[in-house]
Amino acid sequence: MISLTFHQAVFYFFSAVIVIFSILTVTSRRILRAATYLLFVLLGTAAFYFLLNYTFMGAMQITLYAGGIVVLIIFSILLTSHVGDKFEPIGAGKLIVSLLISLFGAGFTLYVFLKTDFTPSSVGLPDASVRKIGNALLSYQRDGFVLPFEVVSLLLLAAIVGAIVIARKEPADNENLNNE
Amino acid sequence: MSFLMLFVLVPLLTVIAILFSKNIRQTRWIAALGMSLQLILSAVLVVMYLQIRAAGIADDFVMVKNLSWFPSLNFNLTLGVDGISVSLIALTSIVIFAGVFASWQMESLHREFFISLIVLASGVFGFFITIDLFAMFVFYELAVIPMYLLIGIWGTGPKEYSAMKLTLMLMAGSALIIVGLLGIYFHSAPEGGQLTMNLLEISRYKIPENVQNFLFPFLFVGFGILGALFPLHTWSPDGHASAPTAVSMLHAGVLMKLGSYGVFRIALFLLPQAAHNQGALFLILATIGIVYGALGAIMQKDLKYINAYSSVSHCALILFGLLMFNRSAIDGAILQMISHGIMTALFFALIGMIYGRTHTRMIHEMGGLLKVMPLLGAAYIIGGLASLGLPGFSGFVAEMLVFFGAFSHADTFHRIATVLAASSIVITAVYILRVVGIFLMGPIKDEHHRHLTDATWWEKLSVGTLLLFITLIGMFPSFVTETLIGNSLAPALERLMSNF
Amino acid sequence: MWQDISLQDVLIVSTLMFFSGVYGFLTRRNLITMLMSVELMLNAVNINFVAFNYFLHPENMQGMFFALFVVVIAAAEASVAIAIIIGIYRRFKSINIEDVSKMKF
Amino acid sequence: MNAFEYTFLIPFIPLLGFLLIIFNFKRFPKKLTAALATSLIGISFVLSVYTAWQYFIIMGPLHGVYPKIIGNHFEWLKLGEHLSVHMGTLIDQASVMMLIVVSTVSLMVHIYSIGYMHDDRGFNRFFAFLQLFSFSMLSLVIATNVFQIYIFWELVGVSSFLLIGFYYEKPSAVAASKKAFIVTRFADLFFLLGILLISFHTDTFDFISLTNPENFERFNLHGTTFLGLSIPALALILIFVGGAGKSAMFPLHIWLPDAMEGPSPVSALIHAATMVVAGVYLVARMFANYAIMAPEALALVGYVGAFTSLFAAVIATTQIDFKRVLAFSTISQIGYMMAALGVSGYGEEAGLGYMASMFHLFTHAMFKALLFLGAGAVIHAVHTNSIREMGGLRKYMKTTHITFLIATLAIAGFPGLSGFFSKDEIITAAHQSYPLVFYTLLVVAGLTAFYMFRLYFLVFWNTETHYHHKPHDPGKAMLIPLIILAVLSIVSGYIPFGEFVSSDGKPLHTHLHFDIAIISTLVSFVGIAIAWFLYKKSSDLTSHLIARWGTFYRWAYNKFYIDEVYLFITHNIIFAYISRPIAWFDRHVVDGTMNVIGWITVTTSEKIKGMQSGQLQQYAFAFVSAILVISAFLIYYLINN
Repeated sequence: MISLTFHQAVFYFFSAVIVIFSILTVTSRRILRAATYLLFVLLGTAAFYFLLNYTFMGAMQITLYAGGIVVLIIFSILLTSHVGDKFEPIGAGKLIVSLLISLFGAGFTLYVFLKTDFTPSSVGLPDASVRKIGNALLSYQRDGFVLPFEVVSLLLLAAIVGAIVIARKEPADNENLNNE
Repeated sequence: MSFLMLFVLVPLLTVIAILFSKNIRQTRWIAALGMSLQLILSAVLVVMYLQIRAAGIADDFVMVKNLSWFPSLNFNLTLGVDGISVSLIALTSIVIFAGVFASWQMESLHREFFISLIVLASGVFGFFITIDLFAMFVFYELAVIPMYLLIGIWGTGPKEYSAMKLTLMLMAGSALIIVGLLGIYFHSAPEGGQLTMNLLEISRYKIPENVQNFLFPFLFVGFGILGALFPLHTWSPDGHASAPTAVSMLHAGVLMKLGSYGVFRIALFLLPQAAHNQGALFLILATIGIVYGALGAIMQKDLKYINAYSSVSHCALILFGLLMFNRSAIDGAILQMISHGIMTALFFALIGMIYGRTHTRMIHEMGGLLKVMPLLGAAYIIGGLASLGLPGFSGFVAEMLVFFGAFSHADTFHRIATVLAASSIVITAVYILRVVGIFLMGPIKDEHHRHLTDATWWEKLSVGTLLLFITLIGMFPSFVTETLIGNSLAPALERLMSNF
Repeated sequence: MWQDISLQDVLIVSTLMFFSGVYGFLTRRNLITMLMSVELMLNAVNINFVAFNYFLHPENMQGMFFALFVVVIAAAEASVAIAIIIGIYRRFKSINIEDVSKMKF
Repeated sequence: MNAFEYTFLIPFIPLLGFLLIIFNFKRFPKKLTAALATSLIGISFVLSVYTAWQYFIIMGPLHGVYPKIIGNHFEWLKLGEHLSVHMGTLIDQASVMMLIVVSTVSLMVHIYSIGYMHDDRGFNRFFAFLQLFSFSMLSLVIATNVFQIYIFWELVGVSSFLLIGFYYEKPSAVAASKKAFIVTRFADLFFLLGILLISFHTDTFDFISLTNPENFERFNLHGTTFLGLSIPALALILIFVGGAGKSAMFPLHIWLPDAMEGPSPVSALIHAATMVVAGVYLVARMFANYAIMAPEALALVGYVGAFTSLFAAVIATTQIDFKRVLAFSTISQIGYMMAALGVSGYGEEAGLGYMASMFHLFTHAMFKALLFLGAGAVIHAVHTNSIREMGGLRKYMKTTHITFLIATLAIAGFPGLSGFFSKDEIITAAHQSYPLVFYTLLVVAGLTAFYMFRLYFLVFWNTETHYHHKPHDPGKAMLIPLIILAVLSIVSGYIPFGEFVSSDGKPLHTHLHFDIAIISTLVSFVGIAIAWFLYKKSSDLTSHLIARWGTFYRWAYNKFYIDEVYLFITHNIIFAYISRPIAWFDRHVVDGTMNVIGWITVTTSEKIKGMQSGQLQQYAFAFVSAILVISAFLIYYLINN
């Protein structure tokens, strides 16, 4: 009888959630459902982070991913598709090849992971308090991340501008080009 | 600053001046001015050259000047001329001069047209004034590339196809040439000295015979493609047929000579032993080319195709003469370069002018044009007669020199080759007279042609210049064969003969 | 707590997640689902980062920070991607990837 | 140094005329052109006569031998170590004689043309070409070396081409000019090869050293050639082929009848009197070489000449085109001259044939030019070439009739006229050594008399046809040359020719050979009598005869189908089976190969381009597979090491 600690139980539950909904996400033929499944996967991931005590990370995962990106995706789905639309079934050849590639890749990666002898650290649990993270993000000392932080903020700005530029309504005189 | 640099600088300045021209009038006058200046410069160069020789300077090359270019590789822009390059420079300036006037009415994109044309010419000039192999190659490429634009943009018929074909085949030739040149470069200093691309310095040493044998085909075929070596001549009919008038003139008149000049200056001069070893093979190709080109011309229907095949035949005669390895044949071959250069330029100019009036080049759609445009017609007939080797015109002298040189080889192989090559004079007569008979003589076929006009002043100038030189050379050949070229053949002959 | 769950367990989950993302990217023809597949892959990678950080090098936090930045960048990427998708939709009236093959030669 | 330096002027004066006229041919009025051209050729004529007078009379033979004098010369082109081409004037017996012939006939033709071409649009062009021709021909005859001859040989060919094609809007004239040029050019190829060969072995072009028998020892003539011929024989045969082309020897005669498309004065000048005898002149020039170095080549010359003579005479009896009859007559007479050269030996009495040949060349030039000019006058008057549409013209064109009769009698060998003397010498020469040639020439003499009188009777007697305009004698410009030439045709026979022209330079004393003369005169009379009988009045006897000899007549009438053979060879074999396939081969095989190379490149690149499909998922496939494969390898490698 395998004894299951609470932690393990929770972990396996979320693992199952993640794996099942991952597969559902990529196999579902209704796009809105796929988005919903993705949301579950992301939430499962957040749960992982909580399990590992990375609470800030988990929070970010929920707000940015589950809250931000998925909503964005759903908006765009609503903008571009009809809710009832179903995808056409995938061609057998493509399906088989993709499946083979994915399974081979997964098998290969797992083989490597399981073969490798990871030596867990004995230092103890990491300190992932918000205070420490905040200090580290704005620190320019060793283990400080102020440079990537700034870079990322610039990147975000660029992304915002880029997104606006790309998505803005095009001038009318380009209409005829669109139909070529 | 060397006087020779002017030959590249004047065209470049002309190009810059054309950039600022406002309309076609200005463009063509600037071009005409620049090229007239170039013509005068080459006359000055001829005089200067003769004076230098008269002063008793017997160097292989005169007016030598070394300008550093890539010091790390010892690639230099070494200027220097001998009688052969001087006469070819003169040829180039004559042809480009006539070419500018022949394209007087180039309306579309005139600025770009004249710029490309003159850039091309400056490449040719550059090729002839340098004696550094690398610089020669660079100028060679400079001459080949504008050709693509000139044919592709201003051509007629399947111009993209022709331009592509021409450029690709010539580029293939360049690829072979650069291999050969690098091969020579890396064997230019057998005793471990500084590697060099300088023709004079390379010629001091003997490149090992096995290396020569390896490199010779690269250089001969590479330059041979441009010199219309059978069976790599096929770019020529299509290319010439599609190219605009001035380009055909310049290309057949001068660029094809770059090939034979390269064969002489580089392949034969630097690799004499290999030339002896492999000469027979290429001699066969050249002989085939002579007869084949001439026979191919008989059945053509398009004026430009006829002339293109005729060029194949005549250019093969150049290679034929060069491969005879003796004075009179090589002398004749070089005279043939000049003679054919002017002659074929004349033909292409006339064909362009006739085409501009009749809008067809198909000989069977024309007839009796001599009555309508006596000057152009007569010029065509004179050109034709010159082309078939009539005494009094340059072609005759060149052919005779080549045949005499060739005949001094007493073995059966050379004799048969000579007889075959000589038979081309009959075949040439057949196709020339056939064409003249069909489209110039006889009754007028197309009533629309009855009201066509004869030559305009610029056409007269263009055609007249070319005719003048054909006749002058034909009447006084010794000036070219002896005074200009004569002394300059010695170094190459010495190297070629020393193997016997 | 870490004695309960082994690193390998987490890695198995993330690997399966990653390759379902790959599978989705290869098979789905809808641009948005492809984007979602990409998000799946990113997530799997994030989990790996965090897991490695947690199990192997708890003394410093690079893994977590990396994952953090990935999340941020993923957000940026998603917003741009969706902008592009909407642009494509406007132009082609479709977000089927096979209709959007202008970007060739 | 010598008294003949001015001789270069003789050809150069017409050249000047050519240049003047051709550069002003739109500006000059007809009168100016005519006056200019005629007076210039007149000066040349005077100079030629002066040269002859100075050479033959004032100077005379030196130690019993006429010297060969270089008037002036300069090096034109260096061909090799030892060889160079000179341009200059060589004054010796043959060249002075030819100067007289060419300048006389040329002057006559110039004067005649003023009348004949009077209404033609191309008047100036015509005179320019005449001047060009005179220049080339005069330069040819006084050439110092064989290469100079070749150069002007080509130039006379071109002048002939231009003049035959003078009416360039007439397709037949264009075709004829083309044919003439190409056939002679073909022969010139052999001439050139002969020159190459002989100069290679003798290291000289110069006639003086080349033909001097004392030099023959020094020439390096050893070596093998094909067919077992000796080198000089081969070279001289090749040169003879060149001469045969110009002189219309069988089988290269086909161009001459067609050349009659040119204006009549041209036919008289070029295709009767001067250019066509250039071949004879060439062989005569190198006669010492033929006679001493390669007698077999000379024999060939003789047989070809005799055969051509007979062959052309037979054809001439059947032709109905006025000028074509004369053309075949010309071929036949040139054959005579060639045969005379062929039967001759070198020096002294043996050289009778040579002298006879030159003599006949001289007299023939006069009467044949007269015949053609007369023909021109007739054609001018009746506007047709067909002798069937003529007849009874003696009443309308009295002067023409009489001069034509004189010429006809001269060519037929009527005693007392020039042709009689020269022909007699030829037949005598043949009689001495070559019986076959002798009998042939005798038969030809009879045939000549027959066909010439057939022509004469058909044109001037016979039934009178109905003429639209009443024919009349031409104007003075045309009549005067006729009369002068008629006088020359009579008197030139009385020149003691052997005194002036002989094979080795020593004067040759000749006399009439009565036995031979009687035979040949009888033969001629037979010919004349038959012609009289058949053609003086129209009779149906001729058609009976034609019917009897049907096949043969048809063959002869069609010139034995030689033209058709050539046409077949050129068009059906060379054009169709060589040239066209080559054009095809070039387009499809040689060029095709290039295109296939291009096609392979393009196709390959198309395939590669196909991978770049724009299909994102294909890229992803490639990407993922590649990543997997690469990492698999990497891992495998890491594990194994």
